[in-house]
Amino acid sequence: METNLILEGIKFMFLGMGTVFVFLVVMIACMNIMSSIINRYFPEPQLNEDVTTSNSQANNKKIIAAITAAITYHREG
Amino acid sequence: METNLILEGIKFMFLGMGTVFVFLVVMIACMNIMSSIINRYFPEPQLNEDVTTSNSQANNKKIIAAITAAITYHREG
Amino acid sequence: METNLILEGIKFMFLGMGTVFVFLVVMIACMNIMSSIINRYFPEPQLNEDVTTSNSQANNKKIIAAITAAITYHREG
Amino acid sequence: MKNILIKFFALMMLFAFAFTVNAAASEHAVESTKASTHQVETYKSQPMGDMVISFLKSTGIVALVHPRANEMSATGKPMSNFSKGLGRIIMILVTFLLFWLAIAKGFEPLLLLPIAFGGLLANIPIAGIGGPHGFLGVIYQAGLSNELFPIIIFMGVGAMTDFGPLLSNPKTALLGGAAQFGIFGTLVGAMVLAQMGLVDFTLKQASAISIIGGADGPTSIFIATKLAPELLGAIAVASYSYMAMVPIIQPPIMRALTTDAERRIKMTTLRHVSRLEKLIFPLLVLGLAILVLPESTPLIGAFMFGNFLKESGVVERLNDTLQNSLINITTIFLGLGVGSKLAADQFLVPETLFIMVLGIIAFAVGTAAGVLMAKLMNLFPGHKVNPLIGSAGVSAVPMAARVSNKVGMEYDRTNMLLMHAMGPNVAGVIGSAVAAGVLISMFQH
Amino acid sequence: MKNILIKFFALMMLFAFAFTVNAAASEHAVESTKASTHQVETYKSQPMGDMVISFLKSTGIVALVHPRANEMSATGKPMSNFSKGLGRIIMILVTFLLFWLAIAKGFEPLLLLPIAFGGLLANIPIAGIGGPHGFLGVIYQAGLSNELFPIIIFMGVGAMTDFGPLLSNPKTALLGGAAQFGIFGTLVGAMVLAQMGLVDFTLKQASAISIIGGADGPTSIFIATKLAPELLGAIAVASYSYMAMVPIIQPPIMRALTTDAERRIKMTTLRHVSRLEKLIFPLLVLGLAILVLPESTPLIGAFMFGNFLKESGVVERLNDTLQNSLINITTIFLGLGVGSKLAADQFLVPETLFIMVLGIIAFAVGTAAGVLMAKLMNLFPGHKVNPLIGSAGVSAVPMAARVSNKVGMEYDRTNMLLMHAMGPNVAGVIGSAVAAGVLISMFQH
Amino acid sequence: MKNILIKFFALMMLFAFAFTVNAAASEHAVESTKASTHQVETYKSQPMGDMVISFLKSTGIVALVHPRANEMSATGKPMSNFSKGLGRIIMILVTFLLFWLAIAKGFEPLLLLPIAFGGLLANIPIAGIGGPHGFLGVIYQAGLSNELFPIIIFMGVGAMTDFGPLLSNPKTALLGGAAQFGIFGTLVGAMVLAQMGLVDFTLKQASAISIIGGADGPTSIFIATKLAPELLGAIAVASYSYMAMVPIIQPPIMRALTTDAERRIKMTTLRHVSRLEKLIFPLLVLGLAILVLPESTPLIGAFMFGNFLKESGVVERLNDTLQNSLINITTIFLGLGVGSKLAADQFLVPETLFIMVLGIIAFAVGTAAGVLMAKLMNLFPGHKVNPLIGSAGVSAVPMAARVSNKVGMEYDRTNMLLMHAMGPNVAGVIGSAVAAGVLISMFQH
Ligand code: NA
Ligand code: NA
Ligand code: NA
Repeated sequence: METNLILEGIKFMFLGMGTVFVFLVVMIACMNIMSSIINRYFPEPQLNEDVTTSNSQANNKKIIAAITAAITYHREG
Repeated sequence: METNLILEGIKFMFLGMGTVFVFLVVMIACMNIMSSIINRYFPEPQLNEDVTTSNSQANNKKIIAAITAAITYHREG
Repeated sequence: METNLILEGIKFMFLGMGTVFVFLVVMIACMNIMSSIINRYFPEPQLNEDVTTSNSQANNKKIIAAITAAITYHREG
Repeated sequence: MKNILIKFFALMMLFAFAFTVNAAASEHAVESTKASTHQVETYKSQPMGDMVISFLKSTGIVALVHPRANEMSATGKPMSNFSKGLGRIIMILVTFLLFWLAIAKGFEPLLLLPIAFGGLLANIPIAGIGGPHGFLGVIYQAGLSNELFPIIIFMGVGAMTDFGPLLSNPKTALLGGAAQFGIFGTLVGAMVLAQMGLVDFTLKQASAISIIGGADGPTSIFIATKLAPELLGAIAVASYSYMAMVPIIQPPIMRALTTDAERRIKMTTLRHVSRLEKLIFPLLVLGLAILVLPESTPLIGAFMFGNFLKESGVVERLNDTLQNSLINITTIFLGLGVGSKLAADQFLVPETLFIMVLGIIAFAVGTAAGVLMAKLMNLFPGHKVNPLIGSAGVSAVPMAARVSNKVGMEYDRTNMLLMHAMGPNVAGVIGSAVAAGVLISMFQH
Repeated sequence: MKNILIKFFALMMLFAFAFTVNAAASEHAVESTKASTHQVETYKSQPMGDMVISFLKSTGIVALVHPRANEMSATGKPMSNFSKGLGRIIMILVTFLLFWLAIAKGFEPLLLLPIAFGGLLANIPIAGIGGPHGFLGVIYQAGLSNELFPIIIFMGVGAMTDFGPLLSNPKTALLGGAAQFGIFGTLVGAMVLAQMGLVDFTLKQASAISIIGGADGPTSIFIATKLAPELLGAIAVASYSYMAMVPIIQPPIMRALTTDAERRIKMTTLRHVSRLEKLIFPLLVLGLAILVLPESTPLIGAFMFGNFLKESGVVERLNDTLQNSLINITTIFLGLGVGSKLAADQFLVPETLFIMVLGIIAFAVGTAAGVLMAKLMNLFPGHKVNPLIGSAGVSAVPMAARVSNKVGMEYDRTNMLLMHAMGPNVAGVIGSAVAAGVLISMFQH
Repeated sequence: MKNILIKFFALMMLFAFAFTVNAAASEHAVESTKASTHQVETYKSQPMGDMVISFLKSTGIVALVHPRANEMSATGKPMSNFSKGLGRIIMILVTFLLFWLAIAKGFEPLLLLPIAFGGLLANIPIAGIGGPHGFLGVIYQAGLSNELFPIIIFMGVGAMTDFGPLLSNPKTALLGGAAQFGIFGTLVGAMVLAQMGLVDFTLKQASAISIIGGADGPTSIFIATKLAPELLGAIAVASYSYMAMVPIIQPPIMRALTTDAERRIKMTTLRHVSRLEKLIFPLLVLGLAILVLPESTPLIGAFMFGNFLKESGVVERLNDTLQNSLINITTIFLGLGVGSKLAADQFLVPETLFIMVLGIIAFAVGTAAGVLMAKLMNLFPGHKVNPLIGSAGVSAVPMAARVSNKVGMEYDRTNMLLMHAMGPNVAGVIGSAVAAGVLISMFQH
């Protein structure tokens, strides 16, 4: 237990912050490479993202359909 | 370990396929018996299966109620 | 094993029912005290409990909005 | 499609490559690869005829008619031939009866169905599904032997409970106390039977049985697991069956003990209860339980945890999970695990019959005590209590409260007792948990 | 905001008060407080240079290139350098391939994705995620080593299954029986390979592999865990991959074995099946399994439990939980746990290649046997069966039934075979469970 | 109703029949039936007076005022009288304070409420709810001692995370790196305190405390369980409390370290990120973690597993389960299990005060480091970064990003920083997991 704890803490700090930054810098580099490869060779088709099957949308459609029907009926009535 | 493995495999096959078919044949017989008993003695009443408590139906009812109310109000307004 | 089991049972009964009633009587007393303190010093503001974020309400609002829009459109149409 | 086939061959070639490399590499490490395959083989070759005969001997029909001498019970003890053969057939018929009660009669199907199916599986010969290596045994070990599942159910029930009616009329809690006489009266009754030599219950077992009178499933299962796990199956089945039969058991008792005038008593409207009162109440009850009876706090703590999460209003997603997926998942496993105790060797013992009888007595006594307590309270000045809500003190939430309401409306169609009966109803849950704590504390020193 | 700050200081002061009191009190009990902090320290100080070097040695790159001599496999055995280095890289590429198959090709992603991710994690050096203290190892121990997870999945699948089409045309169950020839034919094939000395499978391992021909994931995992856990990874991957490839594997076989006229056979409309028939059917099958083959009842029991809960109609919340949150949660953990068996030292062995080959043979043989059985049935009097629905007998529910329908419509656009194919499809599940029971029972005595 | 009564008697008669048969059969097997009832009785008879007295002695009031000499802590060690009496009362008051913070002030109620309730239950005398046989102890053993629960939470959080903003502006990841200085700066600070003799932390304990600066609950709990389980309660409470207090802690530091001009910097619009980038990103990060720091892969692997399932788009039901029922169930149990470490004997030690102090220092240092890093980055050419988003690098997702946005809008109402701040925010999660991996790897050799 005669280790200088402060010194150990500082060693941990250098090693830890160093690793974190090395990791993130490499990660940033890889992200940039990945993005450029993907955007060049596998560009995303401009698909219509509205075709999600969300409930709220289905709901809305039902509501609109119901209203349209009701109003049509009303107009004719 | 001097068992003839191929022979063992063939024995398994006969026993296995035999069991499977015995099981299924008995099952088919029982199903036929069950169905004839049920259809003779416990025939299903022709109940209206629309009375399910599904959310979508409840929703639809709310929508229709709301529309009816709105249109009634509009007609009078 | 020569204990008189009936006697033990009766002892349990007195102890048990006694504890249950002591507990509940103290609980009732505390509830009354709590309620009077809360109602005197922390009266509930008469807040509008309609502002819950329940789905059905959100739904209703959508429905009403849709109907209003539809009817407005219809009126003008 | 061709495309996929090409990819499939690519996959195969990748594997082939992997093995080529592996082969080259594994010259250095032959032993590790081989170690996995040259395992000891437990299979012994037999001629086809012997094989068929030994296979036929392993069918269920043979196992039921000529039970195997060396078959052990789920707890590893030897069993009588009756428990291995006819007993199992009887138990399977009993589980069919429970299916019928649950499905056709609506008897607490949420728990009776899984319990009965577990019982059906536990009585299958040879398979050992209820044993230490079967999945029912694994489920029992994982959540029942440590009493975790009833605790989780109690959390969910707590999240489903509204203490508003009780807070609005606190004194009705006494009705929930009186109904606990069903527990302790039955305990005395069981001891009388034991003293008469009719039955051989220990005090622990009698206590576990009496808790049926509390009319709370999780509490019964918790106590039975703690004090007399060998009776768990019968106690759980009795508890849930009688809770389901409350609409049959209670009304005659309620009518016999009340006058027509009493049944028509109208109670004053319940006052509005503020959110703060509801929020503090679970902590208040738990605090009292800590001060008075710490042994009751696992049950009361779990119950109030669920209720407190709900009333806090800030953890809606946890509240929703407690009331839905968590309680449902636990219910399935609790039911199956309890069902594993319906094995013939544990259930078809004379004790079961006495448990069924004592259980219904406990329900009846509790009902009567609740009604009589209400009549006693009416002797004192203050707002009168309709004695019909006394029966709701046994818990069996919310069935007993509905029964109070229904019987009340038979005599006065305008007399809505439901919310008034919810007070003693939820107080009965607290009362039973306190009674459970007393019983536990008796066997701790 | 100021308000909160004030409360925060109140909190701090409460702590300060607590410690003052504590200090006063702890003079009598110094040892207990101190005991917790003077723990043995496992850390050893090093100069910064050594520290960086030892840190660099603990990076994954170094561990893959220069494997550590003392690194053990997840099962605690020594590993070859190949299994620690290149093998892991190959396995990670294999998991990427599985990702691609699951995502881009839609190959059973619900299970292949978690399995492949588990495999990726299990092949990380040093971290030991698949080992006894890693979370994959914990998951494996909690639910795979005791076979609980496949049983729960089977409950959920049972709740999702509709036996109506089978009840409507019971004889199609025979097609689901014939397809089990995929299992037992493959078993013979594996034994031929073993006898030829090409591979060193024991009979137990060969049985575990053959069950791939049952085309039921949970059954395969259940049997593999029971009979040959060291092959679980390869068997599960083969099973789910080939189930996903049913639309590629089956049609050529179906076309090769049928005439044009046979493919155009129109089947009679299915009769309406009453609710009571559907309710009794799971009990009927389970009852038969009890009488004929108790060893199959864990699987059939779990499957019929789920189905019975659904058909009972009185426990809708449990049914919903079985079909959703419970099966989803279990699928995630089952996949990860199975994935832990994709560690290089267990997967990159020659056996895996044979498993992949035998697996596809099993699928093909099962398909052919189903189709041929339908042709055999057509030799007898009665309503004719379109042989294209025979292939659905392998299970792979509902994919194989959809394939039957699709191939049928290629020849006659008005010939809807889907519901007719669902009968053999679900019968195939029962058939495979029976076959599994036979295999288990062979190794019990 | 009569009908049901008849069936009930049928049930009773079936039982009676069963017992008649049983009686006949059991002549051959008397011992097995009897074995279950003649169990050893642990109860000892006492006179009523003694019974009441011993009962009163088992009340909570007495246990708190005159603690029992032989009561052990949850870990089986002897406790001081303070920890058994006044300490518990103080801790119960502390849990009430946490309730108030969670409910009235909205401090991370999803975790603080279960933790505080667990703490309340763990401080009940006699009941032993946090001990090895209590349900909190069972929960702790089942999922915290093996670090499974924080891993599952991380899966759910991963499924909830959108890496789009980070992918759109990768360099902001550096801000999430700088903020980890909160961890390592605090570690040095703790060591200074230890060297000064003010406190007796080991290096392991100091590391576990410093991770509070990572501002990630699951990471903190994971590391605390691994390195210093005796400090888990204080670390978890500090971590979640300070995460909730981010809107109070951060703004003054952000304002102090930035000029008015810097706070008004407008950042360029984020580019659209394709689905494929989002799909590959989790594998990319996990791959780097494998190569650089395998010890971080349990955390990063679990996080990226959840994210990958979501981004795959083909397993919507698993994604939904991860984000809802699974994470909710685990949150409830994680909270209760962590709460079991709030027992007075573990929490009311001087270390707790230092943990609270070091924790807030860690948050402040991390915030400052993030802001200063942004200023440093602005010294280099390229698009300018608003330093207010630097503070979001501490994680505390998404609270810290919202704080960045809010402070930014105070100076320019049109300056929406939210999405820009989400980049460093999620990078902070990765950074903390890497830091955690470094700490773990330090104590492995
Ligand atoms: Na009760
Ligand atoms: Na099959
Ligand atoms: Na962080």
